Amino acid sequence: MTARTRRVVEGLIERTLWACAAVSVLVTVGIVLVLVWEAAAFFGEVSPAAFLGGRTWTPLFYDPQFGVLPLVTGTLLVAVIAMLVAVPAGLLIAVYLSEYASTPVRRFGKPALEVLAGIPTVVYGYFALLFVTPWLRTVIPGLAGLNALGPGLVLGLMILPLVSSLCEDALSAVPRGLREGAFALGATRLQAAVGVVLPAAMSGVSAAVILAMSRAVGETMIVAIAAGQQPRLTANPLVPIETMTAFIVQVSLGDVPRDTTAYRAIFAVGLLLFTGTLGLNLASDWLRRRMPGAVR
Amino acid sequence: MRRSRLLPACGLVVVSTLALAACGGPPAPVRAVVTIDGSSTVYPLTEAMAEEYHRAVPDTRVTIGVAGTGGGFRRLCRGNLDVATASRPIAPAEAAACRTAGVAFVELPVAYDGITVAVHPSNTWVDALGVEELRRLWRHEAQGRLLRWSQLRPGFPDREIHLFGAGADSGTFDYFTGVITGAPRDSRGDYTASEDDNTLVQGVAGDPGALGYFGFAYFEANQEYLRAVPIRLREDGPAVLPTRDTIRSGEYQPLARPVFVYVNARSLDRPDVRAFVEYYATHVGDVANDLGYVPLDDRVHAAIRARLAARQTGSLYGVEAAAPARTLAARLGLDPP
Amino acid sequence: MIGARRLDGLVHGLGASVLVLALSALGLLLWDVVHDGVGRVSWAFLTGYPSRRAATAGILPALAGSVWLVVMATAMALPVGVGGAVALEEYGSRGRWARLIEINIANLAGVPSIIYGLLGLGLFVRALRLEHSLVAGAATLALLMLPLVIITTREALRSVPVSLREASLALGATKWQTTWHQVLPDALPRLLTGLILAVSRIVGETAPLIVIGALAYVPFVPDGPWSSFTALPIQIFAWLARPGTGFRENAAAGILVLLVVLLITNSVAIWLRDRSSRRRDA
Amino acid sequence: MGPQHPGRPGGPHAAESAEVGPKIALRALSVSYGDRRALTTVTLPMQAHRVTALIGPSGCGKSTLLRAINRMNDIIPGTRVEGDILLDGESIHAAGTDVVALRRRVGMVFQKSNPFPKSVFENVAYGLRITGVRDRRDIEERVEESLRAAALWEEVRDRLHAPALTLAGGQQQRLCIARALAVQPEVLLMDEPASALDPMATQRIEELIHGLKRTYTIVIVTHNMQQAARVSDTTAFLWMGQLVEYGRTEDVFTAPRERLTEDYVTGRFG
Repeated sequence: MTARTRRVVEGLIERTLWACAAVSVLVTVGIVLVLVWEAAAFFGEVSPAAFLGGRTWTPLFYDPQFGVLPLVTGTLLVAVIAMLVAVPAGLLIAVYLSEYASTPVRRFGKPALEVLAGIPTVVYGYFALLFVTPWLRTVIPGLAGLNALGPGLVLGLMILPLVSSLCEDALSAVPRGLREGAFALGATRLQAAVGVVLPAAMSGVSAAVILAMSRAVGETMIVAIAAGQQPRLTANPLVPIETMTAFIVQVSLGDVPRDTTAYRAIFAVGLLLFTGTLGLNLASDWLRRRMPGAVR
Repeated sequence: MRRSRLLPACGLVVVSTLALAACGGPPAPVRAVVTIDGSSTVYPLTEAMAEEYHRAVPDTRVTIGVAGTGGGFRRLCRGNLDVATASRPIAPAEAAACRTAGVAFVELPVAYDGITVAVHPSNTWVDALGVEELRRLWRHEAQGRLLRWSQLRPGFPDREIHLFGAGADSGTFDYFTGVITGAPRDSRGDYTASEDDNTLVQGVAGDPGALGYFGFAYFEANQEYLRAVPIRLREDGPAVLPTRDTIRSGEYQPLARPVFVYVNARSLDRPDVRAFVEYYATHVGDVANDLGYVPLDDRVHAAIRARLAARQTGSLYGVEAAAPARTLAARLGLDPP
Repeated sequence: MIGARRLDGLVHGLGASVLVLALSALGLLLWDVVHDGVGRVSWAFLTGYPSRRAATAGILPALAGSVWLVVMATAMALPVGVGGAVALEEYGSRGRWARLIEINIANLAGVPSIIYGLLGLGLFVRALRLEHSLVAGAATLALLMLPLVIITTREALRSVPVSLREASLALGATKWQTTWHQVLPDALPRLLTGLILAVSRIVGETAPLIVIGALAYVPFVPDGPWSSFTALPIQIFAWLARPGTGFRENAAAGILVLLVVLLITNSVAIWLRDRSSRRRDA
Repeated sequence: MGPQHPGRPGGPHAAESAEVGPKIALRALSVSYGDRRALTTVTLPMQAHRVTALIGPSGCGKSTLLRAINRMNDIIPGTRVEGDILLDGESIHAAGTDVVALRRRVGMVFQKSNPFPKSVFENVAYGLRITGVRDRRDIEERVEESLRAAALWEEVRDRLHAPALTLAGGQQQRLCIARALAVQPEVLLMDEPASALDPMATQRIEELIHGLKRTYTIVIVTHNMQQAARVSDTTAFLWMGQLVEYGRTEDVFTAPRERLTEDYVTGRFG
């Protein structure tokens, strides 16, 4: 092969590879285009103010209302319940694994936790609907069969390994010297962890929390199966609610004609969901870059 | 040594995806499939027929989707569906869309379906409900206002009423709201809505203050956990309990209706579609009973099979599609109007 | 000081109990599924077709559909993902474009899967009219998988020592020859591990498939990429939506099958990782 | 009077080239990594069929200089090069220069032996295969030839298909030399080739270098003063990115012109 053909071939290969990399940008562009295109048609019929500010979500009714707040509160309610489980538990586990646990415990505990992250969400939905909620109903009288609490708790269990492993990364990124400095001053491991390591790892921990929030907000199957499909502006975890994702599933499964406002609403809701999670992801990314010893 | 295997693969995928986009669609499947889509209410029936047929003729391929009655009609009238299932007759606008697209269909009522209004078995205070009472309970004006049993009828206990009903994107919702509140889709929104009748059954079965509506099939399958409420069509009329007999005879009004399959007339030229649909029309009575639908009576059944054999296209229902007043037999000309 | 020490012990104990609690919840979940479903798993269940009778319903079309989906999605996502990762990692300048693509990929990995469903619905199902075909489903899952493949491939490439690249380049190998003959083979075990984890993620994906329009009844094994399909998680979801305890058992049994599929793929991943680390030590 | 360089004149410490037409000529070469300057305006000729040793304390820019000759620095992001390097009188930075072809002419051996995780045979054959040699017999011949030239043939002839990583450290380094020789370069760059080896293996490498200079122009970076004295014909002393002194090895070691050089070679610092 002559040097010339070699250079041509190499150039061709390099361009192809970059084209492959650019596909990922196309995916993002595709997502934005599809969502914006369909949502634009939706906003031609429903004003953005009515969408974002309205308190009633009844897109399929006689007198349709497209106030997305009930879906947003439903989503946040479930996500907050999940965070109440996942953040303290995940942080405790992270502190325990990185500061206290013996090597065998760590070597067993970490992959065992990872298993939790690998279980498909439809399985968690099953667990929430047919195990957790029935059990909760024996404890909490008046708990509806479909509610925000059960799926919220299960969702918390699902994102727990994410929180714990990211927090642990953040903790172990703290230079050893800081810790040893604290020990040298006679601090206990807890004092070292709380007084020195945690503050130093704060940006990493916050990044983990925000990423977990993004995951919780975007989770679909658990809430579609076990949270009910009742858009409701409430902070009561005992009653059925509907999340943004569950609404999209509901419409996808149901009998909604395609060129109706109600159908286009799934793209408007999708756009809101995409924007929200994107904001959270970017925030998390930004914080992670501020971790001590962050690479790149 | 080979220069590269990764690269051609990479290029191939990109190129083939683009080529696909350029051609605008897939080639015909290797083996023909009878495609069915539509009502979730009719799904159990259609599934059963497909299953029995699959057992009899194993190499026929049938797929069933549950895009809903409207979704089924849309696909049918776009010409990319063989059979649409429906829990209501085709609407004039939908039929017009079919005509515009040049799609003719054969309309086949296949069974009756009743909507059951049910309460918790421990509910002792509801003897029967009138349509007017149901209207006051379910219309959108009741939202946030009619919240207690005592508000529905003086004398009912002063406790919260918890409502369960079909999801707003189901045929059952369309039908129930249409006949009860008077306008399709006119409904209050503060109730537990689900596409999944099982969810509703569970909800009502688990809540002594509950009232819900769903398909008779689901009620029948779970009747040990539920109590059906007799319905009074007129103030002075009799209260009718939903049973197979009352549904078939037309006594249980207005909450009983026929369900349909609509076959693309062009698809009937294909032997696999014709064989399946004929099997469906012939044997539907055998399984309808088991599934809690009410089978057509023999006269109607025979008339329907004759329609299929003759490939008679068009709908028995005109502009008054939603009005259930005329029985099937009357529409088919078997009874005087 | 005593107080602090006691508190220290408390946190130690608390951390350990929370870990145990989380793992017990995992155990409980598995026990629940096994308890509900193990009675239904049989050869007939694995090779059976869907049925309205819970006791005779089988999972074969869903199992086959999942296999088709995964193979097709991988075939689409793998070359593009690996190619993109190679571009970023081996050819990457620190230019603005590379930076943009990097941020983009990091964010794509965090996009909720249901959004990919909306993309697939708008792009494959509607614009390209692929309807309920395996191609539409697999393409949607491939897009979902792409950022995962890129990220894990980049990690695998990063684990390849620079000295290997230098050795090859110093001999007058081109960048691509170096990548193809030295870097990719060396990264292969880790790459496969990452790939299998990505695969096990999409095996369990339900929401995007529902959004692009899943069929409820598919009583046959797909015979080609244009065939209609159903998949394991969709079948499980469909069974969950049915009344009667029989179908719940089926759902549990379906979950067992799904978990076994995942267990197998993950075991392969672990085996590959161990094999590669042994080779590295040698 | 030699012709004036068109660019900046060499620093005061640059040695005048005694012969015309050096194999390699560095002209006011500066290299920076990002903000860090690693090499500052080095002008240095290297004669054909000679061994040139680069000495100096760690971080003085020896390796940077070496890697500049076959443009290996290109693969480090953020590297900036000013000045020029001529190979046989032609700039290696000229527009249209084929880096791949350059590296085939200028082979390199690294500080830490880095055989490919393949068999001994495939390690040596790799350079041939990527240049398009297909004929099996040709390849076998050249592999044997290269292994002989690297004084490794007798030790590995029976285990050609064993993994290269099972060889001893010194053998691995000689395999890397054989691998570099197989593509028949004109120049051989060696970056502390013996620093990780025991004295016996080091001695073998040094003997090898002696033999190789008949065929190749060799540039060697070394930490080891004795080694530089033993193997090289000319020596360049670098300090903090600058060329301090350059001349015949004997002169640099016995009669350095600069105080800094004297301090270094006598071990007063470094």
